[in-house]
Amino acid sequence: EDPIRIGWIGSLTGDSAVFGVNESSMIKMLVEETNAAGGILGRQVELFTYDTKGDANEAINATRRIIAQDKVCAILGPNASGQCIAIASVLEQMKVADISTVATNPKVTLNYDEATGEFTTVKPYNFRICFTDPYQGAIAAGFAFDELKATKAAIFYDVSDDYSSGLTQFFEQVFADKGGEIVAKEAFKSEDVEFKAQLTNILAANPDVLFLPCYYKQAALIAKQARELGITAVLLGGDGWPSDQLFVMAKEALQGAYFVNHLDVNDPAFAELKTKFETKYNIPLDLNGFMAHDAYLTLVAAIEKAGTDDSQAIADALTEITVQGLTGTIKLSKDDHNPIGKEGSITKIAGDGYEFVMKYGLGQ
Amino acid sequence: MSWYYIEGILIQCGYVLMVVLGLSLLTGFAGLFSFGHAGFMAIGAYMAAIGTAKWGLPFFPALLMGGAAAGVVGAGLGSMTLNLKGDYFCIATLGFGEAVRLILENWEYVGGARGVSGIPWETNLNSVLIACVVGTLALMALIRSRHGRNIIAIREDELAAQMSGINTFRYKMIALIISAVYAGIGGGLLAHYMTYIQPKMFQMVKSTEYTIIVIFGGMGSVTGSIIGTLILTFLPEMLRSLDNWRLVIYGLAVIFIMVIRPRGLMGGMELSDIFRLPARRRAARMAAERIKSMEDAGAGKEAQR
Amino acid sequence: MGEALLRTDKLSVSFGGIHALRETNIEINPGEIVAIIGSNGAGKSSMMNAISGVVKYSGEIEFKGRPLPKQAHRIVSAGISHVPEGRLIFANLTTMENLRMGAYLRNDARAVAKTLERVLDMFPRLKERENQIAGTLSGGEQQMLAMGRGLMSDPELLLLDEPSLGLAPILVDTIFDIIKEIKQMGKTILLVEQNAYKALSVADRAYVLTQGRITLEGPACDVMTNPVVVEAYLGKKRNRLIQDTAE
Amino acid sequence: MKSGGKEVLKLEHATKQFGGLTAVDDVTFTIREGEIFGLIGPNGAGKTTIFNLINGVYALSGGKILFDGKTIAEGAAEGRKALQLKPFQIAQMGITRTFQNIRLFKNLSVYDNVLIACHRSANYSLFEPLLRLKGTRFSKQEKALKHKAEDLLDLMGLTFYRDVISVNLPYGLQRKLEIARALALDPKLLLLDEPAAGMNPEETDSLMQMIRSIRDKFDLTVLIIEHHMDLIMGVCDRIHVLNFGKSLAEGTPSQVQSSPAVIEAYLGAQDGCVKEGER
Amino acid sequence: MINGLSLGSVYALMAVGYSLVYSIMNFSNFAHGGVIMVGAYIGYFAMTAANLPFWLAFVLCGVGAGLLAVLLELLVYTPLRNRNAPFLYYIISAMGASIFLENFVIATIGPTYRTYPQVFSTEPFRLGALSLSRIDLMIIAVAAVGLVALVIIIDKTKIGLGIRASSFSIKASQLMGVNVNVTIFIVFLLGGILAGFAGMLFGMKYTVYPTIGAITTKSFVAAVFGGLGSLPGAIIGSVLLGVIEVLVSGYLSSNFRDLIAFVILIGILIVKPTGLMGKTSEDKA
Ligand SMILES: Nc1ncnc2c1ncn2[C@@H]1O[C@H](COP(=O)(O)OP(=O)(O)OP(=O)(O)O)[C@@H](O)[C@H]1O
Ligand SMILES: Nc1ncnc2c1ncn2[C@@H]1O[C@H](COP(=O)(O)OP(=O)(O)OP(=O)(O)O)[C@@H](O)[C@H]1O
Ligand SMILES: [Mg+2]
Ligand SMILES: [Mg+2]
Repeated sequence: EDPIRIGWIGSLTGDSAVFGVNESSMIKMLVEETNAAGGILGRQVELFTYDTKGDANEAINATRRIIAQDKVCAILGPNASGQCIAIASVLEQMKVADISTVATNPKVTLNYDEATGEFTTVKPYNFRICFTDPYQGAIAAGFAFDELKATKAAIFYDVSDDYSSGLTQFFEQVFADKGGEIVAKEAFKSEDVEFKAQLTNILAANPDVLFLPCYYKQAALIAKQARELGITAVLLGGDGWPSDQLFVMAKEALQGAYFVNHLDVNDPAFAELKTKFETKYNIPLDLNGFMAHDAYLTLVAAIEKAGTDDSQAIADALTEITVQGLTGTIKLSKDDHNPIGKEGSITKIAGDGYEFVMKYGLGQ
Repeated sequence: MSWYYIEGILIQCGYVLMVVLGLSLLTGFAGLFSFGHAGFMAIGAYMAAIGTAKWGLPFFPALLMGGAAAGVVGAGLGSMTLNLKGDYFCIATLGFGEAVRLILENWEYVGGARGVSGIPWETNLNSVLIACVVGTLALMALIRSRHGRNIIAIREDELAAQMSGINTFRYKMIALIISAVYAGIGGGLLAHYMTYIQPKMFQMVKSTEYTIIVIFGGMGSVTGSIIGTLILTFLPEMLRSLDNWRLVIYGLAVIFIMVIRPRGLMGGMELSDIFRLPARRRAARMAAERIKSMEDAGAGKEAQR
Repeated sequence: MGEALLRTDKLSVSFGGIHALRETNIEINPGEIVAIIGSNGAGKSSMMNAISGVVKYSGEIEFKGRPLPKQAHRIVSAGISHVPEGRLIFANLTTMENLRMGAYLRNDARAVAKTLERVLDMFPRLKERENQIAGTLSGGEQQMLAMGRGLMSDPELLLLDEPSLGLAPILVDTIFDIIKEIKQMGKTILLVEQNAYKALSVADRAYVLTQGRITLEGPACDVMTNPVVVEAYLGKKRNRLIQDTAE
Repeated sequence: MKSGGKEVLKLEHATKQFGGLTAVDDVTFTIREGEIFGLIGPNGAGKTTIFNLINGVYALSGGKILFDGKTIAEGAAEGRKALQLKPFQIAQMGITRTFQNIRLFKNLSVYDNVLIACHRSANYSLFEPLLRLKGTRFSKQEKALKHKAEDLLDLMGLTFYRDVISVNLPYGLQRKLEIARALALDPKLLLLDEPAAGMNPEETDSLMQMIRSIRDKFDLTVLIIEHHMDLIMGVCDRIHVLNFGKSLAEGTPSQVQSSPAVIEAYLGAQDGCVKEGER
Repeated sequence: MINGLSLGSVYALMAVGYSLVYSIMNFSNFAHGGVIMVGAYIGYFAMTAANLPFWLAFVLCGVGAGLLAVLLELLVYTPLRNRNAPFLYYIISAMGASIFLENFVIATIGPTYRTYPQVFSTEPFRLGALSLSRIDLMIIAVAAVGLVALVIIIDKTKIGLGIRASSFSIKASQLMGVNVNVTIFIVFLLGGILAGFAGMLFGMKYTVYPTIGAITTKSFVAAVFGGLGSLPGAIIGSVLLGVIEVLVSGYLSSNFRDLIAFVILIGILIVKPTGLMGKTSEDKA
């Protein structure tokens, strides 16, 4: 019998290759496991992975190919919102669902009317298992104000990155609504490595927390330089942070920092998967790997629920299922194709590892 | 290969070609290097996208508006920088491209780094085909006129061109503006193909990719630009199943072609020349013989002795 | 005659399909001035370029009885210096640096200083323009610089390609005086000149190059009076002049 | 010689300094319509610099240059700002030149070199070429340009080489091509910088004929720099001699030739050929 | 200000290599970023996998990167030179080479960020009121020593004269007895060694990853800004660029830093069109 064909696309080259490699390796490992365990619906799984170079047009090409030529029944990835939004029209045309791992822009799953500035309908074939920028920004701001009792926050963000800008916007909003004050807002660009000038301004503003909505490379470099300058504010980050590299690069400087995570680091499954992955591929397992893991679980569940590899049936099944993933219980909403009620895990960096602090959802 | 997939690549070729044609005029014919064409593309893309998505304009006027906006900005850039020479002009354009991106990233009206979404999906094979045919014919027409020849003269020897009464600044400006318009239209096509744009799509690497195509295809050849676009767009797709090795091979291929054909694929020739070639070669050979026999009268006489 | 300093055997040069030089055999004896004349494109410069190793050639070149190395830099160290057509001075360097480039392969600082002094004596204008960027020198000044630079390597054989090009009449005479002076210093010279008359009048022997082939050779005075040469290279006016003086 | 014509070019106290060096020092001369005017002087006397001043390649440091009665360059002086037309403007007014170190459009064919330079003979706009129909202004003018270029090639004897890439031409023909290109602009004044360099006496002779014939045919005025005395003395109506940037003498060939100052600075002991010939 | 100096020194170390190659080959060697990146990796693996002491790794880095640069020259540029290709084609080949290097590293070593072991104590070095981290001091010192050494080589030695001569005309320098291949070899070696040092110091100060090359765009800008082909120009341009960037993001706006820095650069170029130290001479016709 024919195998069930599934696809993954994402960056294997270019600036964000580090994230894509994590995802694709994880999915490869999982597919191997599935096949060893007898496959899905009794059929083997065949995986196709394509590089997008982090480029939206490449993502479209890869999607066209993976659907039209390789005939996959669903797609996982890509690992950035820009690419996810761009492939929406192809998905719609070919009626194939995509479950994105870490694309946090609300526009990934919802149509947006630029003229009125309002979200309109849900995109029928775009799904995601991560939370969105507004949600995460709000969690970070709420945690900072309510739990850390911070009243003065500084933001240092990557102006050239959509993820970073998104978090910034909503953090700023929520923090101010709660009655806090943004005392400094500074920007850098993705390729920067030197941040002291902006940090000097932040130092002068003397914030309680310094919010760093960026990826771990910059977070580590910024933390180091901030501490060198004598900034004592609590550092706060988003889900771009989780990576072992963070420790290697700036363990000392990051002691006592918090970040919003998708998963509870105390979960034993977490440690098990991590060891397995790292021994197999000899690369550190980042958050992307975990998200890919859960996206894969979700897809498998949907195929099983649909009982077929028909792409439309799978797309329909995606909102019907509830999956217990590493990053929490995943139930995709029919209205916006986002995971429902997913809570952030606030994680603290202490000593040599992560320390689970609390679950923090927007209800609080 | 499935047609649906190929169609996608062809559409990509289409909008890339618009930008490359423009760049070909500037780099291949006027001899000016630009690392900032992604900036013009961005301007065209955003203008057109705002036109359709925000202001509800039809696709075609929005596209032209994008081209026009890029042209206007090109004129502004040119008036400041066209007096700079070679690499200095080149970094001015490089800075320009990055500056455009930075402005877009900071501009909330167009979504900052998060970009503009909800752009209608208007770009298809037909629309890019029309754009490319019109673009190519117009460019060829321009080049085969006194204006085009003046532009070529600048590339060959700017001082000698001035001495021939060519207002080199004006013609460099014309080349830059037209080039920017092409890039702007290419950007508009891109926006309506992606249905989503963000500043990240217009990084400097894009500009260098297009420059690579122009030179790979051969300076001063429109045909070369077309063939270069096709090859260099299709190549990475052909290699797609190699995952992260494909760009390694892409890099090698670029070097390889440059080394074995150091004037690019079509350097200075058009496809039509290839058909004319035998006749031309003959004429050139005859001329070479004549040059030789331009010979001192002595030759014949000595033979007689 | 004794052992030739330089001898070519079937020396040919071609560019793509064009044969610039076809199986030419020439001989240069120590201490003499040999002129090569021929019209535009006859292959004169190609011959010089072959000898100095900047174009590829087929055939043999023997220098001091041994095969001449093929790399340009080894040819220079063997004792051949080429003052090329079109001067090819280093426009980005100063006059003095250009001259120092001429002595690139020489390590004896004192001897170099001596040569430099002599060159500056020959061309006082160069001394005045010592620190000017060579690209901005006038045409004639550049020509002097090229000659001076060629002499800086203290060569045994000096190849001069159209040394009088673009020089004022007074300087043309000077240049030819200098050429004679160089000969007096015991150097050997291979000279290419459009100004065939002048060239022949300082040369000991001459070759006529026609379409890449040697069509005539012999002592300079014989070549000069050869009617074919007179007609082709010396111009009608000169022709008359020579006949007048001959009568 | 058409003497007494109206003044075409006039240098008034023209001066050019490079840093500390005064390359052209207070030079004044006038060229009249139809003249062939020679500019000679030792190497480095400032001849090419004067060409570059006339052309607007260099800005004048002092003095004034008039063409057809109009000031084209004027150095700054008290109470007056420097005036300097751009090289292309000067070329469009009717002064064209050839270069001491040939500057052709190297990689283009002989025909294209000339065709480019013909551009002033057409005035269709940027958009007209888009409609390539018969009978439009564009196609008519373009046809005229082609004829003009072909005629010029014909005149200079270059028709046979029209498709040859210009760098591949022999030196002598490159010179001719430069002249053809300069003529394509229908100049009133043609500047020739050492046109006979690298030519043998035979070729120099025919160049001389050619200069005369194009002067007559195109109603030109010619300013010529040359070190070949045969050519200068044979073709010029008047000659101006420079030395170290300063004017040394001016007059007819025979006047100049017999001027002791010129002999001493420039010509040297003349007619070396006779002396040599006697050897 | 002092931050600007340290950022500027990083740019400078990279820019000097650009400028050096430019000065002889007259083209912007866009593969330079790739060589810097490989240098950074060599240093990293020397210190981690091979456990070599810092100085040894440093030397190895220079040598390795130098050899890589020479290899590029032999495999990519020499064939082009033999075919008399115009300079544009060198640029494109260089871009091809940089794409190749970057992706080769991603494909083999992987895209992961890597961090050098700590060698210098984080204790800043104090000189009066001035406090400077040791790594910054090291960078500034290497940049300064490298530059002075290069300027001496280029301006004062015979090889340097040969290099400058070859940069103008390969044919003419051959006629002077210069072995042009050796000269070019030396230039690439020197440029590569500096690139290796730059890569390693960069990696130690920040981190190592395959797309380090992207930051070398800045050093290219700095090199042009300083006057291409002029080594002191490259240094001054780099330091100035670093200082401008730091001052702009410190006092004006970090959001528009690059834009403002760019406007300043263009302003300076308009006033001085050949860069700060570039030669201005009137074009002679
Ligand atoms: N690099 C080259 N490529 C192609 N052809 C060449 C090249 N150099 C010379 N030729 C051709 O070789 C022939 C001989 O040229 P060469 O320069 O040796 O002549 P010449 O006798 O020195 O002439 P001139 O008096 O003009 O200097 C000519 O037909 C010329 O066109
Ligand atoms: N751009 C410049 N910068 C500095 N000095 C220059 C420049 N151009 C010319 N000169 C100097 O000005 C003087 C005059 O040069 P010019 O080229 O006018 O001489 P010329 O009369 O044409 O000589 P030739 O007959 O040798 O060509 C020379 O000494 C030259 O070195
Ligand atoms: Mg010659
Ligand atoms: Mg001159």
